[in-house]
Amino acid sequence: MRLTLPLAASTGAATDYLLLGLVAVSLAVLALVFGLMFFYVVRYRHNSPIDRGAMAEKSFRFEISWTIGTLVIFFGLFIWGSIIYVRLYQPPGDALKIYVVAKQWMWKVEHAGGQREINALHVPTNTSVELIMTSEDVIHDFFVPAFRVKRDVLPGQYETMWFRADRVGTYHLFCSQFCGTAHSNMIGQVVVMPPKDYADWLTTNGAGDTLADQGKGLFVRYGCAGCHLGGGTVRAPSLAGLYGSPVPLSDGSTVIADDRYIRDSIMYPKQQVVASFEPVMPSFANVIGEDDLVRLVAYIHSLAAETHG
Amino acid sequence: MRRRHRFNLLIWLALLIVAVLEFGFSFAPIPAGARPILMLPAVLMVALVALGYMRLLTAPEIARGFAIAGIFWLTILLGLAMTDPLTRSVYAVIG
Amino acid sequence: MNSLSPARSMSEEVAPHTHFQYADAGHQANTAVAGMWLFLASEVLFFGGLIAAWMFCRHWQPAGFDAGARETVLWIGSLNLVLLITSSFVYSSGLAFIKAGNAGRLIQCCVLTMIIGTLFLLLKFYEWHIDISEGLFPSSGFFKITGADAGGARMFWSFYFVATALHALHMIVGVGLVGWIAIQARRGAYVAGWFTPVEVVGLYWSFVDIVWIVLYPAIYLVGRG
Amino acid sequence: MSQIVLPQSQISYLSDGVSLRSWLLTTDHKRIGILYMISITFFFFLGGSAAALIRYNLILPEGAIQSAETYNRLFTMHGIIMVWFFLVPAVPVTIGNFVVPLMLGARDLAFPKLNLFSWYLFMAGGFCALYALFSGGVDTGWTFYTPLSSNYAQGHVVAVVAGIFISGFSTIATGLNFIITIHRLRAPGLTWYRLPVFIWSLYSTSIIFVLATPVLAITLLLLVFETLFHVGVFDPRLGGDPLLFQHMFWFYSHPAVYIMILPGLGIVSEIIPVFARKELFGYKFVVWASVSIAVIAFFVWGHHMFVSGQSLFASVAFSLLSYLVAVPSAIKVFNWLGTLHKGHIRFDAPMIYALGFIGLFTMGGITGLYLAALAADIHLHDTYFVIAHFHYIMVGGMVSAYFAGLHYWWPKMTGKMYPEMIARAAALLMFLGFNLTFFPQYILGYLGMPRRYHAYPPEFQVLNVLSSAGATILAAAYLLPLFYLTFSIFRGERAPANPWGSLGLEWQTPSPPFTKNFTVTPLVTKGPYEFPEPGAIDV
Repeated sequence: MRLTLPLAASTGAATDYLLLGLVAVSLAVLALVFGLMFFYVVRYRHNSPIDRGAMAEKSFRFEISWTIGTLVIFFGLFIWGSIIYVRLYQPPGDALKIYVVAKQWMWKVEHAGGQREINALHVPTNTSVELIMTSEDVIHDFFVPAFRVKRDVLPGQYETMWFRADRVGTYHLFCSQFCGTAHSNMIGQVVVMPPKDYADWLTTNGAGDTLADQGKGLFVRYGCAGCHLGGGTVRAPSLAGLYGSPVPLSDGSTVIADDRYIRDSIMYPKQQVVASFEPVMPSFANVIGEDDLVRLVAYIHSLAAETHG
Repeated sequence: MRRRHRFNLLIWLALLIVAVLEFGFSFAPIPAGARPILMLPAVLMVALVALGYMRLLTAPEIARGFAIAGIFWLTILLGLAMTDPLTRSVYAVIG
Repeated sequence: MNSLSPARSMSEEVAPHTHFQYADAGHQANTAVAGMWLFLASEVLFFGGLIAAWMFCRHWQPAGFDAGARETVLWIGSLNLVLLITSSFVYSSGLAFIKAGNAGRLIQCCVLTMIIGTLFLLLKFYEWHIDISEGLFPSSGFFKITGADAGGARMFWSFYFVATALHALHMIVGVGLVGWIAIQARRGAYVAGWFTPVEVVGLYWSFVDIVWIVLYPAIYLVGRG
Repeated sequence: MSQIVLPQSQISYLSDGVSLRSWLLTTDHKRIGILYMISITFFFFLGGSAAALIRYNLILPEGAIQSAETYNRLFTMHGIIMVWFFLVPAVPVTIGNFVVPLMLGARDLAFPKLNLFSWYLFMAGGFCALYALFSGGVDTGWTFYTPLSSNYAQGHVVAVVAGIFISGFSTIATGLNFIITIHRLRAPGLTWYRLPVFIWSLYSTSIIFVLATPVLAITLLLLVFETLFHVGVFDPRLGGDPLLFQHMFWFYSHPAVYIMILPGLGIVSEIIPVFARKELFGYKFVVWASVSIAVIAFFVWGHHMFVSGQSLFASVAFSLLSYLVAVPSAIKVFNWLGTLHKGHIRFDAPMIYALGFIGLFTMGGITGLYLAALAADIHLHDTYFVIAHFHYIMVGGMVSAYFAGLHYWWPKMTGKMYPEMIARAAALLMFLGFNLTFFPQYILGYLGMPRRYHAYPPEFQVLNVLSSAGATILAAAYLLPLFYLTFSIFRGERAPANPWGSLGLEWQTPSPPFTKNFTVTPLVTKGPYEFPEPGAIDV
């Protein structure tokens, strides 16, 4: 039985130090509380003849000092925890993007090259990996203890999470948000492999088109191309170079065209209308499934890469 | 007693006037984003009813305490609950 | 500490309306009024939760909410607002009458309040009838508003029905309470020196009035751009 | 008591009518407290048996109970019964109902009929929930997260929710009654700073009862509306926001945690000075810590949602506020230690429970710091670490405090003494069994075992078996008081009016008290813990 959890991601090291710090603080406090309690209880038991001397007169000084003491320690812990959290919240721009779709009760993973896997995730070492996750039904939660990361996977929107694995091996993947009958079967494996092996794995499992290529087909099939590629009668914004760039909206504000924005624009186009365009696009909610959405988003993502070079 | 009746009548008239103004303003060309300001006359009317018909000022001291507590916790509920949607998209992940 | 009760012994006789745990009628009356206020504070959070959910959802789809709100029956809502304001006024007058010992007038005011309250409810039922027959009940297969705003509009109508149903429920309880006051008053239960229940029920009635005052612009005015 | 016929005002509340009717229609706060105690005990052991089955299942990695569905229904039932039908009401409606008017020198609560009505509401809600749980059950977990609960769950979600809704009104009524009573019915001379800390903590609890419960009510109502009519408020397929449910649910359910623990803090603050024969250290700090916990409790709900997808800003804000709420709890622990310092400490059963409480509450509280630290929470959220953390607070803390209070006031309630030695043994056994059950779960959680798992990877088995073994000891320790306390009602020694040498007003009336509590309303001239010089009192 081992009582420590191996760490397989460099992004999790900071969390481990924080946990260690918390253990140190709690051991100190517990030693103080239990120590004083046992000491007093034995020393001042009612039949102990010990001289109690004068009672402590003013308690105010004590009160203020331990209130301020705890406040300072707590505030330090808050800052420490928050700094790491904020970093874990923002993936680096060059992260490898992998799409995850959760459903009762399985994980479907799709790599950018179109490789798909079920209840498993293959990632290369020393590469920042960003998971873009959504659910088809209820709330799930993608939890890899060895990476010290976890994130709820919500239906109807994208959640992202990132890590940088640095230790080859196979690790647990859990769903940690209760999601119905077979919740405890919604588990899988995260396989961390050296970049070369990962590349080999991608080729051996590379089943045909990349996500973006598949998305290109869907782009035509769902009729998006009719307006967004120009030439049609309806004027619609061009999508080339859109991904990652700021978009001015008709209400005067600006948003960054991230995965969530693109997804929302397909599902609820009237909510964030691009400035100087008519709100004519129909909603594709309940028309396009999550699997296809992922491909469309990947395709639009690839359009940005083309223009940026 | 007569004073009390006159007071009640005045509150009633004031409420009616605010209600009519509120109704009238709702036809003014207010931009869609600003239309929630139409809730403001309601706040005034609530104050009128609470102070007039519910006699909050002459109620027992603790009753005023309870009224303030209710409003305070309502503010907490509305305020803290809205911090999430109001800030959620701003920190959306940049790809 | 003004709330301290003076020393008393068990054998002491208390006034006819006073329960044994109170020092005197004034003490009990103040306590009952305070209790009702605390209950109303609780009610504020009950409807507050609804308003919070409403604001939260409207934040994501304001256009849909507005599209839904444009379908509401403005004249009934406005008329009902005037009715409720008037009923609070009438009931408060009744309270002023019993303060002067005039139980007969109190009964008249109670009956008038009940009539206005019932009228409100009847109008409300009629409004629901209109809404539902126009296909505005959010869960029905056929929903009047279609297109991009349908989702938000359905949600607006969900809130509309929950809010108005809860308010109507409070109204029904209120009418019952006012009726109970009228019956008690007829039995001569209230005199110039003791009318606590009249006061307490009045607080409740005015609160139900307040709820409508807040709901009215939220339902009928804000979205009518 | 001799054979002389006593005047009406001097009959013990227990002998003032013995018919079933005299109990079911009573408005006496003491009898209502007893009625509640019987109901609460029933729910405690019902929820406890569900827990026993959960621990039984987790002995084997593949799950000793065949079906995952059954297991899911079991932990849902355990959660719902324990939270809403035991922990939330437990101390206020039983011990609180019994001693609040006595401690205030009052003859009853402000609204006795409302008090009785609240018991009937509680029972109605309880039966509604029981019906649902036994006629098929619910598999949503006690948190009812949408859209699982609204559109995917099997079972009687609506009936269970109705039960919780109804019993919610019962707690609102109790809270309202307490607040008004504490404001209006204090004995002459009983100023705010002369109130026992237990009263202060019940006052704080009642604030949460009255102001948080209605939000739960409206949330559940919207959930039922969504379930019945399939309209979206929370369901994203219909345009709703699933996080909205979590916000509204935790607006109630986080303060509810303090509903559970605040009365426990009050009981312990009551017991420590009595058995240390020393004034409570830092009285004003302890009482204001209670009130500030009740207020800040409303600002921290978002710490249940750090990985849920709420905004970064909201997470950071809620983390800071969560640390703030930990400060008053720390203040209390230090003040209890300060009270022990230079006391004359006795080790009667209530004191052993209370000392156990200090230890377990500190361990539960300190692990809360892990979960409030944002980055650490990412790893620990929804694992057994969280389970261990809140069981340390609620079972280790609150249930220990409940037993401490039960033993402390038992002579007053029943007029009988319990067998002291068995009670001490039970207290120690409870402490040991509890730690054995829940400490391994901290490690399990750190190792990554998620909560609500019917089956788990085999490497977690050793710790799970340890935990289940502890649960067996714990179950025995909980059954002991059931037997010896029941035994004491029939065969126990007669209790004196003030067996512990306490100074509270409730000890100045006989055990058991008169129906109307006091023959003469007491006049209070000093604080609740101003013990005379040691040696002056000898019990």
